[in-house]
Amino acid sequence: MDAIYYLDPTTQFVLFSIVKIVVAFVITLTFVAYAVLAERKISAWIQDRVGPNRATPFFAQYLPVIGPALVRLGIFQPMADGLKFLLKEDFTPAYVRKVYFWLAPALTAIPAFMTIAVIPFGSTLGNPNNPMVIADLNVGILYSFGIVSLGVYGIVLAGYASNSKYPFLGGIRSSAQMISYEIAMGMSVVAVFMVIGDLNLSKVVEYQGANILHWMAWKQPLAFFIFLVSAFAETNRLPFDLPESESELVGGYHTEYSSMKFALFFLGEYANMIAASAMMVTLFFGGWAYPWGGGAAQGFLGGVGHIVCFLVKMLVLMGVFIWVRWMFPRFRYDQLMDLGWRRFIPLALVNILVTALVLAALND
Amino acid sequence: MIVGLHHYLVVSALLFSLGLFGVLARRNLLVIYMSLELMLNAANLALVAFSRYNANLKGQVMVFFIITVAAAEVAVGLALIVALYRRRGTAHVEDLNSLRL
Amino acid sequence: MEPTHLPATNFQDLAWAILLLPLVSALAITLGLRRNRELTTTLSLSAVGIGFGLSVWLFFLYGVSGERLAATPLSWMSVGSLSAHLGLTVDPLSTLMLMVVTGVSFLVHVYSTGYMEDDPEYPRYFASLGFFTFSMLGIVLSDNFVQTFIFWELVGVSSYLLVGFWYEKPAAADAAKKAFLTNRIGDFGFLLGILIVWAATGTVSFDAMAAKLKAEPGILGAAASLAGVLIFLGAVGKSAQLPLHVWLPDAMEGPTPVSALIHAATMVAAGVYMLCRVYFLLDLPAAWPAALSFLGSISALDVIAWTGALTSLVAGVIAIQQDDIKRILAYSTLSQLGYMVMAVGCGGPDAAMFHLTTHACFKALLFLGAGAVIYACHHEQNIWKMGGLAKRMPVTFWTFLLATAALCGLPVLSSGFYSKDAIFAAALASNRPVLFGIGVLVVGLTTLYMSRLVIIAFLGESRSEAASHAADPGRNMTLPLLILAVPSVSLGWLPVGAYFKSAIFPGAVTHSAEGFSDVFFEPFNHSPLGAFLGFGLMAFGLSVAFATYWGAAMDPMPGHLPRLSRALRNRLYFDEIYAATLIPLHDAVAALADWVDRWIVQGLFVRGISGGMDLFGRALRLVQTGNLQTYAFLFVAGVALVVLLALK
Amino acid sequence: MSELLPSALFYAFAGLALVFGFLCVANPLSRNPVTSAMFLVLTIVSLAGLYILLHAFFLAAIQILVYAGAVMVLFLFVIMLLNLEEEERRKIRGITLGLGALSVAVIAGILIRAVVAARPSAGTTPLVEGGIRNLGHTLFTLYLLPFEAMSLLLLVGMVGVILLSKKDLK
Repeated sequence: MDAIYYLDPTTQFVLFSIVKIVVAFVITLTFVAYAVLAERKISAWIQDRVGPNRATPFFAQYLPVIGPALVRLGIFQPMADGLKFLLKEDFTPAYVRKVYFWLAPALTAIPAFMTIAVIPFGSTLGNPNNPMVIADLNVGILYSFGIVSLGVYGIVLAGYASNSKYPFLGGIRSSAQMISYEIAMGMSVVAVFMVIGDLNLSKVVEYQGANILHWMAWKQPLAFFIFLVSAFAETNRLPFDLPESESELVGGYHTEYSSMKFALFFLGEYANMIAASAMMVTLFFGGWAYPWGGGAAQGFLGGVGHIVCFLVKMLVLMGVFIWVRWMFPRFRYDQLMDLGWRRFIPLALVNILVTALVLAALND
Repeated sequence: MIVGLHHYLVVSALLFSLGLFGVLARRNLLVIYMSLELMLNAANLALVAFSRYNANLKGQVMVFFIITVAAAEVAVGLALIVALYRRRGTAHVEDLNSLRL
Repeated sequence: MEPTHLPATNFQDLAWAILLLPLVSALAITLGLRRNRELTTTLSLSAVGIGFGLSVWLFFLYGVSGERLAATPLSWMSVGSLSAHLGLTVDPLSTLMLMVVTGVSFLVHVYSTGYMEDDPEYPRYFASLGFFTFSMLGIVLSDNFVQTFIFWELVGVSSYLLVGFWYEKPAAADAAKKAFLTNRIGDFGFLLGILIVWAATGTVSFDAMAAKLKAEPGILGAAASLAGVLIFLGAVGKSAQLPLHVWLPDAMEGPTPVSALIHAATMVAAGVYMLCRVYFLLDLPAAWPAALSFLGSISALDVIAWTGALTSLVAGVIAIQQDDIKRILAYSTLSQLGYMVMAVGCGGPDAAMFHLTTHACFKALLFLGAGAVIYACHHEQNIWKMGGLAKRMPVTFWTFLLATAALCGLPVLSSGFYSKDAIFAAALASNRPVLFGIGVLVVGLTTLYMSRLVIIAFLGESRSEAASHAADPGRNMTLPLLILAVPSVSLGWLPVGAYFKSAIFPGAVTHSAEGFSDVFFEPFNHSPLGAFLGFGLMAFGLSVAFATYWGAAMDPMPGHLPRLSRALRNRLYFDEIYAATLIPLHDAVAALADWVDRWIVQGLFVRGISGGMDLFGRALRLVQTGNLQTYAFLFVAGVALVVLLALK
Repeated sequence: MSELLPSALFYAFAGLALVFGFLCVANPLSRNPVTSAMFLVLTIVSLAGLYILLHAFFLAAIQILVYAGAVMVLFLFVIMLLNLEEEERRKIRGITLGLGALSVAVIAGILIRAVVAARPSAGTTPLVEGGIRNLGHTLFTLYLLPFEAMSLLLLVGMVGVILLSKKDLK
């Protein structure tokens, strides 16, 4: 292991970065898979059903006790789903614009993964020069907003490429919705950064690190609320899942997609959910810090502890996402726009103003 | 070879020329408009490069303003194009020659 | 005495408040209250009323003590050596004048609430009245020529609005236009005069100008008399002196309270006030530029004095044969203004101001009385259709009689006696016996036509249905009459003349009356010749009037002296002469100017240039393809050229 | 390696920007406006990369956020709404194309000559950091008035667009 430390810093940096990227990517993908399962299970519980409990690989039956329990929990369901997506016929309709039809799903999934790059998901693993964040940018939040804003392209292009009216309308709706809520989202965060005084997400975590009382969720509840609701809109989740509202637009922008390309949209949605949760954890719930505080980890185990803490917080928020989906009715489109433009943006502006005034008063 | 100011300026000049070519050669009003944006971006690049190599933030402030103006300008320009399209049913410059005397 | 420049103190606020209150009310009425009569009344009455209260306060605070204060001027513009500012002077002259203006204005406002009661344009009337009051106060308070001129013109505008208030009547609209245009002639001269003075002294501020003149008496050089006469020309227009007097009788087409305010008490007095304000500029030895050297030793004051005297005489003569009650009063106003101007010319601006003050009271009273009569007789203005009003309108009659006495200069019991005598004294003191003679003669004329008016309109039998049912108007119209009657009678008993003397000539020795006989019979002691002669001529005029008109059913004069009567009834053909001479001349000049404008300016220059451009444009038009990208290409080519040139 | 990396990145980003820019304005394969727009997005992203190399982090973020995220989406919207594909059906005139290319080549030549003639002092130590703190400070002190004017401009633009987008435009 020590051999690494004899390399020059740039090489070290590149090496570490590659490792972090790969690990984060794998973990995110796993989370996506199991988020789908969680969604199905939670919806089942809410609807007083059992949920998926049959998929089982051949070896599971040989495990005593644990095997049937795992099957009952549906642990193997994601594998079955994945396999199904891969093996289904990949059908491309005749009149689509082929290049964009292929490009769109990829463009939906990629930004979500790229957002994760700036999120500090842990302190260190013992080496203070190697923080647990892929890119420690000093304009971190702007970067993530920029990337998120690129997410619109996938949807717009999907709508455009399908060359069919329902996907087209879905695409237009969805992109208008995302652009609108991006503004509210961005503005809500401004207040947070005014309090902290830095755009670097690591600094944000540091600021909240002392203990649970320093979490921004308490200091900027309005910002948190706006961010949370906007995140629902940004990820096209219920109660804002108009772009894909089955009852009106068949399936929205992904109506014409099937098989793996459809799976990519699916993947993108869940990855977006993960990214949004991770972002909220970082911005409002102290990131990797324990609720009782404690600075950067000293050893390897401490670092792992922080990562676990981060993941737990993130899972709770993911739970909220899923829970909300099965609890609230869908908004009408005009209500959605009204909420975004006429409620949230002014509210966020007021929040900024009040924050500025309070800060100015405190500084004097 | 160390990358210096003139490298950026050459890139900027080339991009600018590309945008200019788009403006002169393309016939679709929207594409012409995009080419204009490209020219604007080329200018921005030059400004940022100057700002960096002259140790002066003013260039970057200018770019900030240019981006802001560009956003407003694009919004208004596209609205005009849409209005024009609604009236004339075309966005093709060769069909838009009512200024001819 | 140099004015004391004080920092912002209450006198300044007071002066500004007095000036701006009427404007505020006028604006508020114009902008917001065009339909609300009650609010209009309250607002304009309180604006002027408060203004009057403040004026009285200001008078007792500063006027009586003789202090001269100048409010810190607000710089308004500065062009080259001309720096104009808005400044207010508070000195004895302006404080007393403020009281006169706001006081009469207030009474006229009160009176108007009755007189104009039924008019559908009631709010517009009060807005114009407020605007006029504001403009007039501006002249009174102004401390420099530019500001005076501005407010001078504002007075012209507001008077235009008021004279032409009933613009649907062609006569009223024409009269307003005539007043405005006639005034323009005078204002033109006034402006020239201001420019000459400014060019010579380099300042437009009265105080600075006076100081410079004191330090260097010959500063105006050869233009001294010319400047004086030109400035006087402004007063000729505004105070309706001889060649430009024609507008005032016609201006009687306006509502009668307006006549009382504008054409008796304030606006026409503005000319006299201005002359007194700049008296130091007029009282200079004769000096004419070479082109006018034939005028020799005639000084500006001589011109002024003679103009005033002639106006006084001519107007008095014309008044004898007028039948319209308001026109009689208008000519009498002309005659009295002539007195004032003559007094200024005779070196007695204090006498002029004295007469201005008393005249303001009794002439306003006369007009308001006339208004009451007209109101009672259903807008009948011909005195031959009245008669016997004394019994039916006692309040109006008695107040009118008192004012008539004051106008004629009834000894002791009228204010006019004292002020006129001061003028005669000034004429004698300046060694101008002819002018003195004219002045005294006019007393007789005045008595003659005023007695004629009173005898025909108020005494005898009613000559018309309307007159036989006339009655005193309501209290809001009689009250101003009664109030105005008090100063009309008693103002002469106060040392107003001495007050003005010390105001205009600071440090002058003033004769102060003490004791009963000295106070009441002061003119008989002070200048007995004028007093006795005037009294005698007054008695003569009165007896002639009674002999001629007592019991007469119609005017006997056209029967006995047909030619003279016709000439007088036609106002000595002034309007006709103007129509035959000046107006064709003016039309010819206008036609020439029109020709130049049409063919030279418009044709050669404007059309020529535009035609050339058009031709050029037609040539350039060939380049226009209407193709966006061609334009872009040309543009880029141009830019490339510029860049190339810049790189060289 | 630490000197090599920025140079390599510069050439990579600059090359990408130029290639994408070329494909945006003169794509030989497709004259679909959507393609142009997508390549313009890529050019913009490459330029953002160059900005980062120039340490203008804030501008890089803004470039992506505003240009790629908002402006170009707007373009796509309009293209989709108008459904513009007619250009594909028109034939190009060789003369125009040639003339355009020629004039552009001239301009490019002039500009590059100007750059070379000016001979900017290459390789000076870069000094400023275009981080949000520095930029914000400059913006809110020295350029406060232009900044406010800009906000007004945006408002005017917004009102103008709303007015222009009305259906019954006279």
